[in-house]
Amino acid sequence: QQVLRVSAIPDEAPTELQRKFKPLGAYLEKKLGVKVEFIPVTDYAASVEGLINHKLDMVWFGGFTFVQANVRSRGQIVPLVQREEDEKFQSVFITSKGDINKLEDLKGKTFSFGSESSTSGHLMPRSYLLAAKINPDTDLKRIAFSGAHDATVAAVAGGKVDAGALNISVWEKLIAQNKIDTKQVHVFYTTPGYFDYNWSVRADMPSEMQKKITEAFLTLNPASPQDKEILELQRTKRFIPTKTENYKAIEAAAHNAGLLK
Amino acid sequence: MKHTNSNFNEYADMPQPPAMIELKTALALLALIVLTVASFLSVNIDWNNLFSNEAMRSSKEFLLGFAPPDLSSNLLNKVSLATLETLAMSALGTAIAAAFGLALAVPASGRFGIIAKHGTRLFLNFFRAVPELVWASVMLIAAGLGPFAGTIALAAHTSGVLGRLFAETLENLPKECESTLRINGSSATTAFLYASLFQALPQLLSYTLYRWENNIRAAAILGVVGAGGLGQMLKYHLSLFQMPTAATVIIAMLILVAMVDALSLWMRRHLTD
Amino acid sequence: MQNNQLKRHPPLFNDPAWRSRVMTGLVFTILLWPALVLTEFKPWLLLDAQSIYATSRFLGNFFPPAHDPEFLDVVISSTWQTIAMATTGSVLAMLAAIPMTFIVNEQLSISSLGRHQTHWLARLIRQIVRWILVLLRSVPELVWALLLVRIVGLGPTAGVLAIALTYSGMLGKVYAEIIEASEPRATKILLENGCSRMQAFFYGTLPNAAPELISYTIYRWECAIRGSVVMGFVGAGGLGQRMDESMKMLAGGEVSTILIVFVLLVGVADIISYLFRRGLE
Amino acid sequence: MTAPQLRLQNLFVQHPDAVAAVFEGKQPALKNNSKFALHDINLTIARGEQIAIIGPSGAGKTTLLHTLAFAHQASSGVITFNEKSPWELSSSERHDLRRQLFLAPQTPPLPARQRVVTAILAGKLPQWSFATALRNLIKPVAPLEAYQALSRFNLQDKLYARVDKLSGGERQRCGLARLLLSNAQLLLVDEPLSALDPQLAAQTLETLQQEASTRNASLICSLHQVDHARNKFTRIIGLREGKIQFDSRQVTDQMIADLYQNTLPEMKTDAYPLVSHIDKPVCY
Amino acid sequence: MTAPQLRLQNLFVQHPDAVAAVFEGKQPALKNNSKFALHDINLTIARGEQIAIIGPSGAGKTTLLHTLAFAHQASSGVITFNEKSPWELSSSERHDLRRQLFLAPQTPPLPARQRVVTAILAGKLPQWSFATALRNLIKPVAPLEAYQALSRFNLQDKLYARVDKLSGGERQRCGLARLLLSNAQLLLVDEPLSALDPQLAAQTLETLQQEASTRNASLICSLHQVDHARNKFTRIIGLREGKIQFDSRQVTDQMIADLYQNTLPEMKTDAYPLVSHIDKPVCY
Ligand SMILES: Nc1ncnc2c1ncn2[C@@H]1O[C@H](COP(=O)(O)OP(=O)(O)OP(=O)(O)O)[C@@H](O)[C@H]1O
Ligand SMILES: Nc1ncnc2c1ncn2[C@@H]1O[C@H](COP(=O)(O)OP(=O)(O)OP(=O)(O)O)[C@@H](O)[C@H]1O
Ligand SMILES: [Mg+2]
Ligand SMILES: [Mg+2]
Repeated sequence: QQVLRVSAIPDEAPTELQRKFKPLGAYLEKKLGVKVEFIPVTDYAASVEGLINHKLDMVWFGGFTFVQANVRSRGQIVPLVQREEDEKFQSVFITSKGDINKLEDLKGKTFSFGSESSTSGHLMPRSYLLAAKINPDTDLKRIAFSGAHDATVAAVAGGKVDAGALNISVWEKLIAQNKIDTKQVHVFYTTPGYFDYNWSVRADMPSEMQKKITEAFLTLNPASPQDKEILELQRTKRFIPTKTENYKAIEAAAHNAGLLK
Repeated sequence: MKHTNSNFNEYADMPQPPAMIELKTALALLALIVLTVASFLSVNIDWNNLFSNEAMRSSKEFLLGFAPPDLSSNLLNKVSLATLETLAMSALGTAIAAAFGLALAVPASGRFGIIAKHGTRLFLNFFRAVPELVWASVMLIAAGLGPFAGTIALAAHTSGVLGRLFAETLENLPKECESTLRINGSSATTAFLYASLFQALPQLLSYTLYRWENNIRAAAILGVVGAGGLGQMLKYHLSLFQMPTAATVIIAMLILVAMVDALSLWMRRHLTD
Repeated sequence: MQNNQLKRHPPLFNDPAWRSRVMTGLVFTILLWPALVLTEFKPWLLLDAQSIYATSRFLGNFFPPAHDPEFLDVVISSTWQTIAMATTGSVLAMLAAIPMTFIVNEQLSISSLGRHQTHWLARLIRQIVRWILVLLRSVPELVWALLLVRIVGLGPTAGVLAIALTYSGMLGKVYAEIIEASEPRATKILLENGCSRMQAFFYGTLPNAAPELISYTIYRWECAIRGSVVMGFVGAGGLGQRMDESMKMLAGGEVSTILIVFVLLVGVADIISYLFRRGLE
Repeated sequence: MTAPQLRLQNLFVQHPDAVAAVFEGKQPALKNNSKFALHDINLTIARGEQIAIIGPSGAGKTTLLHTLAFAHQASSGVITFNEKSPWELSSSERHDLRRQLFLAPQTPPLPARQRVVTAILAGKLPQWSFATALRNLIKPVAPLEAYQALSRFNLQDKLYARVDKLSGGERQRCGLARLLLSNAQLLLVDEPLSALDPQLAAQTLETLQQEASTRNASLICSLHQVDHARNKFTRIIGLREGKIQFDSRQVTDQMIADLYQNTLPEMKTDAYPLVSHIDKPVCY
Repeated sequence: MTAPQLRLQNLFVQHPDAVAAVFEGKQPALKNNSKFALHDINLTIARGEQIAIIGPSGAGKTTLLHTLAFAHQASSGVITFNEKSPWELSSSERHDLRRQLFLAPQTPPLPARQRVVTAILAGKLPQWSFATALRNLIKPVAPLEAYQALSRFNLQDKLYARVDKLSGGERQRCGLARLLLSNAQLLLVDEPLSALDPQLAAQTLETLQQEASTRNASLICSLHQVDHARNKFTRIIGLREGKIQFDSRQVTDQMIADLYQNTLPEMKTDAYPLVSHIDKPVCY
């Protein structure tokens, strides 16, 4: 039997990712008629390499990881679908310090990004910092990479760093789950929107299969209770088709920030 | 066998051989073999894939991606600063650990009685069992981001490691030299200094130096959680697929380890001779 | 009186070694100074009220250890994964390290017997193997893991091989050093009476060095268990990966459960080490 | 000088692992079926006495000297040193007592790589404070004394040599030179002459005896050189299979012959075929 | 048997670190200012000869035996063994040559924890394949031979004892028993009798000589027991300060006296004040 090997960038804890994927995997298995296997990774780069080198067939990429994969494979990666929200995704800057109220106040402070390869946790925050004339490499006292969005929150809340930046959807999830004391940690800047996450496959995947996968995602209906559970776990209302051109802006931002050479 | 048997009769007073291996040791050995076999079965290494043409091609491609290393002066400056930071972190961490380790190894080798021995061992085991990364996370909270937290984390874990390695070295030493001094009335500490420490010194030194090399790599991992140095650079550039830059960082690491290696050889030859 | 003695025996108070000894001490102190500066070594920071508060709050999280059955289930299966991978990796590393140890080692060299320098070819081969060992162990496990992911794909194989490669470099070097630091005379006399390298090793060196070799090998195995963090990068799972996750979440209770498992495994390693060394007695 | 310096009563000594070595009685022809290395030893030694211990190899000479140095606890019996019973004292008091004696073992165990000067000055450790002991490791604090001690054994030019670069006899003398630096009142010397040439052996023994009488210390010396024992020592103890055969100031040739007689009872020179001629066992 | 088994011509031997030990000539009273441990040695030894080497401590006896065993390369001069020059051969050919000789060192270096039977059977290693050597570690393959070898030194009941539990003399005999199991044609024995009592010493020497003549091997034995050397050996080599003083079949008392004379030239018993009486150096 054919196997579809699926993975996701580890922007959240891998156990969390696995939990989120379980019903989706079962759904895809039923729809596509192949076995679906989730292979967890803790390193962003490993998921990129895995897809390029035929060790994975479909990956949940961030905007930046998609661009990296596409560049590294010389355009051999195809984005199929993305969530509604991913068209206008945002990052938040948070702090626990009273004296930080705008980006300029970050000068001379310690700051934590998420993972180096994260769009919403590193690339876009960096690019908006640069836009505010703050060079993270020279103007901040020290920068660190927490590795994941929820880790950034924990680091800021734990006082390890003065401020941090993360993905808005994780932030909202944590708020909803009451895991954050908003008196202690607060948002002081929210970025404008940009394209982010998508589900990508390699271009050499039979177009029939690509079509079937896209179809499966697009037919997820929030009205049906079963589909609703899947969509809720993915933190969205519905999936929409996407294309490579959507990510040109990200690519440009990455070049601009010196993260892509 | 015939000859042997008849000869055995002739030499009836030849002692009977004792059991070559004790039952307990044999059982431990058996358990070890079972564990090894079970592990290999459970991991099930994919040898075919490892030596396939496809594997050769893709690893070649990956390695070629590193060439040529990025030698821009801007990067070299950054790398040399990070190298110094890693070197300082690992050297200081190791030096502190060696001092603590030695101080703890003496009681842990049973020189101050059985209670002191097991007490210190428990303490050492705890320090050793907690990985550097966890120490670093605690220290990052206590001391804030930066190499200081990394240094303390390295020192804490390495003290546990060296303490135990030192203790076992001291236990495994031939006892005569030290016991002669003790019989003649030297105090435990001076006898230790004049005999056992002397005999153990090359071994202690090489464990320390060797642990230092290890700590260079450990310092690299700590960089990932925010303790700075080469590790943070390596992770950063590898994540961004800036292979030529990563190559420069790796080369810096290689040079660092090779230097420590040469230094270790030199020190063992000259300090202990 | 003393002056007279001094005149009669001029070299007496000129201990030929003490100058170099003092110099070595000085050089060390001088070298440590910049290290203190570079690492921003300020231990008093640890005692500052705010950091003590932050630390104790963080450590307070550790109690009680997480013990819901679901998590314990995960921990148990991760523990076995970790043990299996560590054992496999260490055994492979040992198999690769042993032959290299014999090449690198100088105590077992036949060509240097009775001579004050070694044959150039022997030196060359030895140096080459030494460099291979340096290369193997100085490339971080992370890089090996990433390289191997490309070759064998995500999964335990990449992690195990990464450990095997790095650790073979370490074991090869440390084995060689342990053998060189052990009492050489028993081995020398066997070689001088015409035994082969291997025979001399088993009859002269091994009885002296065995306890140390066993201690170190088992210690390495234990390091492999802690080092399973690397496995996480290639999706092989295991305790290290769990620890990494819990750490990132600052889930103190989970961390302390995993730490307890680590401490137990370390204790087991110590007992095994002790049993084997006592078996030699 | 009325109370004896050292007194042993009904002493039985056993090596910790000797029981195992006897294979729990399976061994039929064991010379000495008992597990005791020393049997029922009774001895009284006055301060300043010079005593030679002689006896065949394996008789228990080394064990006796170690017992006298409280380096080995007896299984039963009493040992008194300067009217104190070391094994009834606390271990630190016993250790203080050890400062008053000096044991020079059979093959001097000197750590390889150590230099002669350090090895010899280690004889002064019991007299030194910890700070001095440390300082001496950095720079010898009393090289002159070490030099003089070495001179008395004609080894002065090896002052800064490494002990593992010495010849067998030089090494042995190095171990003895340590004795001269101690200030012990009881000198226990195990086969001091074994690696020395006849001339040097005589001179070395002379030096030891002179040193002992100068500081009014007792000298107990195990020896294989029966001539030296008979010519230089007034009191000789003959040990055989762990028992005192004689303890006398008048040793006759017959006593010596009895002491060593029949050491190789089974050795008839052609009772065993030569190893190279016998049938090899088939198993290899 | 016409060609000599062993021939040394104009041999000079130096210890690698001996130069440093001489204080670079600053030492005024150095006995022997040269850095050579052996000077201009010329020797011819026929197969089957039995030779004793005597001389004061530090004369170079051990060095000479090691040189004869190619365990030490000479600085200059020629050594020929069975008409081959070992140092002109490749190292593996030289190593093959080593199987034909056996060197028993002064203090037998036996690894602690090893059993006597294993230590002795190690004498057969050059004859064994690697597999046999390994098998022997698990279970002794020729315990009988070991037992017989031990019996000849009356040590048979220690067959399975651990070597670090032996007395000094037992240990020495254990080292010699290994020799009986080798099949070497040149036996080099360094002070075999040093830790043995007189009776055992005579018997041990007897055994060694008998073994050598049975297998028609040469026996070269360094000794401090001048009587044994003169009574049991036809050829005696006197070594002093690295030079051959005599190499003779007729050794007179005068030659012996000259050989050992004045070993302690500076030792006039009161030339140096006793250590405890002199002014202490100010530094402590
Ligand atoms: N550590 C030990 N464990 C067990 N038995 C021992 C130990 N040391 C010595 N023996 C045994 O005790 C007996 C006496 O040994 P000891 O060393 O006192 O003899 P010795 O008279 O000094 O002989 P030598 O002249 O050979 O030195 C011997 O049979 C010896 O094998
Ligand atoms: N490894 C070494 N390095 C430097 N010098 C050495 C070494 N071994 C021996 N010597 C020196 O060489 C000289 C000859 O030593 P050797 O061991 O041959 O003497 P020996 O005749 O065997 O004496 P002994 O009777 O004391 O055993 C001595 O002065 C000794 O100090
Ligand atoms: Mg003895
Ligand atoms: Mg010698």
